[in-house]
Amino acid sequence: MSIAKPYESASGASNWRMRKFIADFGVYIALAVLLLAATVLTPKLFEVNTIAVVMRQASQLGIVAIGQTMILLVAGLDLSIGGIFLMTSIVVADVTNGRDEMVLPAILIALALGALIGAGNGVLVTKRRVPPFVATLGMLVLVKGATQAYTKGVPGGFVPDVLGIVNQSWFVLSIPLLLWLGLNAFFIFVLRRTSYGRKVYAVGSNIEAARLSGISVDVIRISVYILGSCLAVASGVVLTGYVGYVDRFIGTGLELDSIAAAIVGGTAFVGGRGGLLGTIAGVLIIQLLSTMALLMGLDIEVQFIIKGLVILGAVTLYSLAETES
Amino acid sequence: MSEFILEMHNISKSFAGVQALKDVSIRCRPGQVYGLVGENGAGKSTLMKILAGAYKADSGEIIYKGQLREQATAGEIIESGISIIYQELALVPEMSVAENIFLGREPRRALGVLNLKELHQRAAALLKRLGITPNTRMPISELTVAQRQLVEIAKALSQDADLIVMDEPSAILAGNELDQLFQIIESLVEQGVAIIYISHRLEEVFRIADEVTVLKDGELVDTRPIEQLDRAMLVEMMVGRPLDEIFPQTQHEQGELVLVAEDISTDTILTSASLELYAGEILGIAGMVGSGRTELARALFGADPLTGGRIRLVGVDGATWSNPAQAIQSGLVLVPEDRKAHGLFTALSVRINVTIPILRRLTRFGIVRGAEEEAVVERARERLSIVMASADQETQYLSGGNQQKVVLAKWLETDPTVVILDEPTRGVDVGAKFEIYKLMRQLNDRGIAIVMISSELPEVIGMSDRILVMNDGRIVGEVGQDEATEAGIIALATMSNSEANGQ
Amino acid sequence: AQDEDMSGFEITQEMIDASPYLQSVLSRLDQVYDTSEFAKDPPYRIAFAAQGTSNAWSALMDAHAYWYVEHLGEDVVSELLYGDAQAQADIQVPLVEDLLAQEPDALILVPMGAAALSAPVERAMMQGVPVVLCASAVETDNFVTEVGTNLYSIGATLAEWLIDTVGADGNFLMMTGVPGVTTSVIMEEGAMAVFESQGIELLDNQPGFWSPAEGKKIMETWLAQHGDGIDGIWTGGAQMAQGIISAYEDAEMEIPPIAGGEMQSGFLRSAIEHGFEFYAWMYPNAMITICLDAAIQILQGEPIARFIDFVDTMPEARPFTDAEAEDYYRPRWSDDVHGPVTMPDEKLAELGFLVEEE
Amino acid sequence: MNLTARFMSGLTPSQRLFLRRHGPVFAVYGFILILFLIGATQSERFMSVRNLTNVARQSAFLGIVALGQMLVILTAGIDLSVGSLVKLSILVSALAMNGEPANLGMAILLTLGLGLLVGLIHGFLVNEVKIAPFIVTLASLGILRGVSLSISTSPVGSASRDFIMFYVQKIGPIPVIALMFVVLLILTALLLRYTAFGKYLYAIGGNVEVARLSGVPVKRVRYGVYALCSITASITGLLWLSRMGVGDPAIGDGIELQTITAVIIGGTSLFGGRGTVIGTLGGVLLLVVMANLLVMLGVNQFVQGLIQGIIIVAAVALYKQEGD
Ligand SMILES: Nc1ncnc2c1ncn2[C@@H]1O[C@H](COP(=O)(O)OP(=O)(O)OP(=O)(O)O)[C@@H](O)[C@H]1O
Ligand SMILES: Nc1ncnc2c1ncn2[C@@H]1O[C@H](COP(=O)(O)OP(=O)(O)OP(=O)(O)O)[C@@H](O)[C@H]1O
Ligand SMILES: [Mg+2]
Ligand SMILES: [Mg+2]
Repeated sequence: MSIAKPYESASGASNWRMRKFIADFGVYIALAVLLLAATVLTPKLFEVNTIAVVMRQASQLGIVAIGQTMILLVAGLDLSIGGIFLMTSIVVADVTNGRDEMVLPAILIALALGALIGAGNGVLVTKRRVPPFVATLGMLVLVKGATQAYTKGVPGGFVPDVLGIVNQSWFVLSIPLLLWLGLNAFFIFVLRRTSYGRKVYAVGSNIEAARLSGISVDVIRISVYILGSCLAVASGVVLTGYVGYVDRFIGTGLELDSIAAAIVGGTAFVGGRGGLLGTIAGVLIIQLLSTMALLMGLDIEVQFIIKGLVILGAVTLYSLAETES
Repeated sequence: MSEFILEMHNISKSFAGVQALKDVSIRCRPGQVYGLVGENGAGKSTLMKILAGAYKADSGEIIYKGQLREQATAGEIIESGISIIYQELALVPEMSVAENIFLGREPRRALGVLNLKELHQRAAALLKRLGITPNTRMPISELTVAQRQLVEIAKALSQDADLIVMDEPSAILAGNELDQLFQIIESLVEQGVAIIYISHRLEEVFRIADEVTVLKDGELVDTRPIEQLDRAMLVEMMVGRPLDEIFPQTQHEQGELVLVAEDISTDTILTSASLELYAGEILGIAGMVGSGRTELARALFGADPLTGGRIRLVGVDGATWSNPAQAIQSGLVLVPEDRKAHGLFTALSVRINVTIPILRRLTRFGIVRGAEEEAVVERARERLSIVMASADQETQYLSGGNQQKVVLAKWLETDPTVVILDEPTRGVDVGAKFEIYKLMRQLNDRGIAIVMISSELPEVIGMSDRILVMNDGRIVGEVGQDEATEAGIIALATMSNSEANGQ
Repeated sequence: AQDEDMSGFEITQEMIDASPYLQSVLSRLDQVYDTSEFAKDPPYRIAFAAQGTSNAWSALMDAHAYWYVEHLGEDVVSELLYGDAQAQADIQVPLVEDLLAQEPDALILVPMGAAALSAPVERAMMQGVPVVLCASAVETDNFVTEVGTNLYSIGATLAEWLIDTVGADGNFLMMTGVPGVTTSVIMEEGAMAVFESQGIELLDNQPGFWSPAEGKKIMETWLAQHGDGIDGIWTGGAQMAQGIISAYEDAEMEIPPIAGGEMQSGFLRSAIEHGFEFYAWMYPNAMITICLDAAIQILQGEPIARFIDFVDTMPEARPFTDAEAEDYYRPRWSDDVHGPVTMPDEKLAELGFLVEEE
Repeated sequence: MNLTARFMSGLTPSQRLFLRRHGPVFAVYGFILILFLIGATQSERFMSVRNLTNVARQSAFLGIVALGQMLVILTAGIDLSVGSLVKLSILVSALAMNGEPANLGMAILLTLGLGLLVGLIHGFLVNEVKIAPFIVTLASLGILRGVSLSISTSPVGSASRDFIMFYVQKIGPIPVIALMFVVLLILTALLLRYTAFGKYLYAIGGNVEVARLSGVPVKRVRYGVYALCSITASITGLLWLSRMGVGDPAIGDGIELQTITAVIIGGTSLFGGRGTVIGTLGGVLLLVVMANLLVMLGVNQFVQGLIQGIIIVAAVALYKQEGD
């Protein structure tokens, strides 16, 4: 059996190593470049207060992005996140009505509903083979419609004070940041070292082979959608505490931002490739961009343009690194 | 102009740090058939893809019809008279037969409007030449693999090429279709077309080639006229050492009954198939392409839901199953025929591929135990002599034979009682083939029962203890090892339906 | 009308020249529309193209509309054809077409885009359906009347108050609504005219999308950047003010004067709690009742003024400051109720806008 | 289930194939028929000529972009930027026209040129820089929005008088805009059926590598298809200008999701290679008629969203896409 000796051709090999290096570390390099630029453009960024703010805000996106990354790993996509945020904040306000002691039951109910939405996404995608893009988009319309029908347009209740804890920082540490880091550590471990994680990659990489290898592919996919929705609920709770009110537009745009963060972080759109470390960097890049834009007082229109260009730039790195087709 | 239609000089090519070709040169005259052989991963397909413009060589030059050829697009190369039948079928599943045949070169009227009538007429004419008359409007996705292969050949014919490359066209053809193919090759050669023919079936090479080129590890071993070669020499050139081409046999009694299938049918053509399987034996399944052998394998494995009948494992309290996961749990595994689509996670490492089915064993509380995993991968590598750069290498960068071994390794780790092998040696080089045969016998010695589906009759006859013959979704006969002959099996496999049912 | 108690703010000719909005509003103040062509007998079928399901402000407006129609009785308004724009111009344009296809007697429109809705309004008029604009304007002049207030003047007044309170040498921040949405853009125009006329350079100006979350995000960054160097904040709505207050709460810093509160319970509750200076204006969703009255007046063929400032009919809807916060605060209203409310309390309770008394 | 099985077994293989592939599209038209029946019996004015012309015109607004979107999706691509491009086209055409009839031709050319340019840039990024279409157009969604807003955050420019009238013009009872949609519909169907370009879309969507190796000019086709899609967005921008009279940047957000939904409901596979014009028309009609009917019936606004959600989910769940 003959695989030719690796790394033999000097030119080919160095070229390839270069590309591999870009693919593996491109996003961190991009992050470093951004930070370097910040030392000149927005030195304020490096003050403790600013870092605390950036980290708290990044956590909101970051927690969703964990779920989104895992869903992307099984070649899926979740656009229903906005609906889950809204549902979460309505449930929290409605169930607690401002009472601190009801927070836990409220969160549990929100998680249960979130799991239901995730299961709905999963079932549409697996049993009915609806493309994830449309399945979760339809689910978004459905969930928003359901919250509308439930609240008759007017979400009642109050957000309990205890959730305000998400707004506190000790130096740069805060509950959302710890939650984000903790969830990342946990899910990185799950993806790398557990059989569940292996199966997630296997399903994303070749679903038919996974099925024939005895993996219950539908169970894995549905469970990933459920996880994604539950993580969105977690982020929704943080956001609800952050806002302190039921906001109809809560977390608008986080679904696309979370996809962008994962992709910028090197997770492949087609599944089976990528991971959470890259996503962390992707989240930081997106958050830094908007904070830096604000610190520089850039107009919103310029912010839209810059964000678009940076996403393109980062992804170009990966396409450069692709081996020839 | 020189006597050669094609000269490829000193071609080198490396991928992702792997040197796939090194200073390889070949030349072709019009009206001749060139055999191109070598082990898996020797670089045959890569050389042809460079010729087709799909890859760009790192160095070397191509002289075609007397002119140095610059980098060109696939379209320009087809235009220049080179057509290629790829190893991985190159058809668009959603499009019709006719559209596929003329993809990129559709007959047109003025203003770029297609001439659909001509499209279908010409497609039908081409297919007739190949002896088949399928509906040219049928989407490719509805065709069997063999039919697709014929469409692929029709596509090459339609290009009126001066040079045709066939990369393992026979891997999924058998009997009639193969004869048809050889007739076509003969008539093409008479018209002055040059043909490069890649195959792992050396008898085919001896049957049609005028000259044979051998590659090994990306390097040219030699090019010789066929008259100067015999099979043993050729094998030695390929493998680098002499190889005894004798089907390994071991002495064993028929063991206990392990598996019984009664009257099983699925949504496919499979109808009322019954079989019994005994420990330590190899049960061969023969039949023409499309006779439903793969469907039988999938049914046994629980990959397609049964619409009738039942299957049980005798030893394990009559265990039954309705999906692959349960089948694997019960000790039954399937090595599928389409490796890339059904067997491998090409973007994932060898490590993950090998350990996927046994994660339960390798984990505690769902957490993978690193040391045990390492041991499993190491054992697999040794047992099957898998050639890989490291356990973390992505399997897409392994050669075909090594990929097949990874799939085998994955299943052997589950400690199965029944192994179903669907075309285990398809696309596998001669050296690796015999390693697989040996491995099958080792499994037999451990009491494992094997079902082997194969389109290569010598292999079926050589390896099987008993042979079931399939025809049109049914099992039409059983032949013992001693009484098995190629002619007998083909007769059974090609009987008309009524005869078969009358049996 | 509402700027009578304001010190010194006056619309200059320059401002009028620069703002088509002001030109239109001011010219219509004295115009009267002859509605005899629309006269018909009751009951009327009135189409209401609302902002729709988007926030509590519009929910309460819809509630007022339904309540008022019921209150008027079936022999006055037999049917209220409702259209939910979900606060989007894209949705509202075809929606107005759908409503007009039902051949209503009059159309009340809360426009989601000044230009986007211009041609639909003209087509309605061409079709003989009189149009009452409610809460916001469109670009065309071809409608019967508009119920609202001078948004330019509101924006300017808020800015003026800020300068009067802090001094012209203060450092100001500005948080507008949604870029491109008329209400937001006009208020911003008015404010900018004042800031510019005083030669004031703003620290920054960002859109807060009328969202507490967005407002808070921006304020957090501003706080990190400018710290206690912020002397006053202009904002285009109470929801964003809530976000701003929340960011100050978290940072445990003193809240500077805020121009741009509203009579909204959530805002007033925290304003009273934190005791900062503010200037609030009102944009009552109850103005829909005035719009309905206007529509009926038109259908009865009575001449009607082309611009109806709600403050003239609803005197309680005038701006106020922190000095009067307690007078306007309604502890029983849930956080998102915008006042003033004209329907009875039972109705509010039915809709879930009243908090249970403990 | 059993019933369908028995029904299917009574058919020839090609009939079965046809049903399997196109059955859901029939179901979509069935849905539409049901909506019409409800409308005809439950609403006095739903079936009025006035409302039907209204529905026809509204279908054009969603449908023309949906056609472009479908072409892109056939190649296994996607275009998320169409909404932002509609917005930008409205502004550009309004500014260029500026109320002057003399500027009409120039404004139309400029706007279509803008679409062409944007489409070619998309094509470049997909072809040459090899970025996934989802990402390219996601970035473009933000960038074009930013560009629009930096042109103006408030309404600008205006249409000329006769261009505004274009919106209400009819030939017989049929609005010109609806006719335009029908013509584009037929042209697209012809393009897909009778031209090599059309076949290549399916080939690229079916298997891009195979297409390339068969000599299909993959890059050129991709440039073409992204350009066509962007041009349909520009055309829609022009139609919006005619609808509004003034260039309003408030329009355009969310059109991309509506078009994608319509295309998928119409049976086009997001994985590429499968889809028909007649299906896309069905998807467009379903969405437009549903929204119209909800208003005509005066359905409580709080449950409208829920009903829409249920119908959309049900419609997409019809397709059990073959997943290879
Ligand atoms: N796209 C690719 N990227 C990386 N490595 C590749 C690629 N294609 C081929 N290779 C490597 O190049 C070598 C030659 O492969 P090639 O497919 O030409 O072998 P082959 O002679 O056709 O073998 P087989 O008989 O199994 O088809 C192998 O080591 C293979 O792993
Ligand atoms: N579940 C499936 N989904 C899609 N295609 C399938 C499935 N099962 C089988 N096929 C296809 O059906 C065709 C018919 O089966 P097949 O004729 O392979 O039987 P066979 O006797 O095993 O022949 P051979 O293995 O030589 O192709 C195969 O080409 C295979 O590609
Ligand atoms: Mg090969
Ligand atoms: Mg087979």
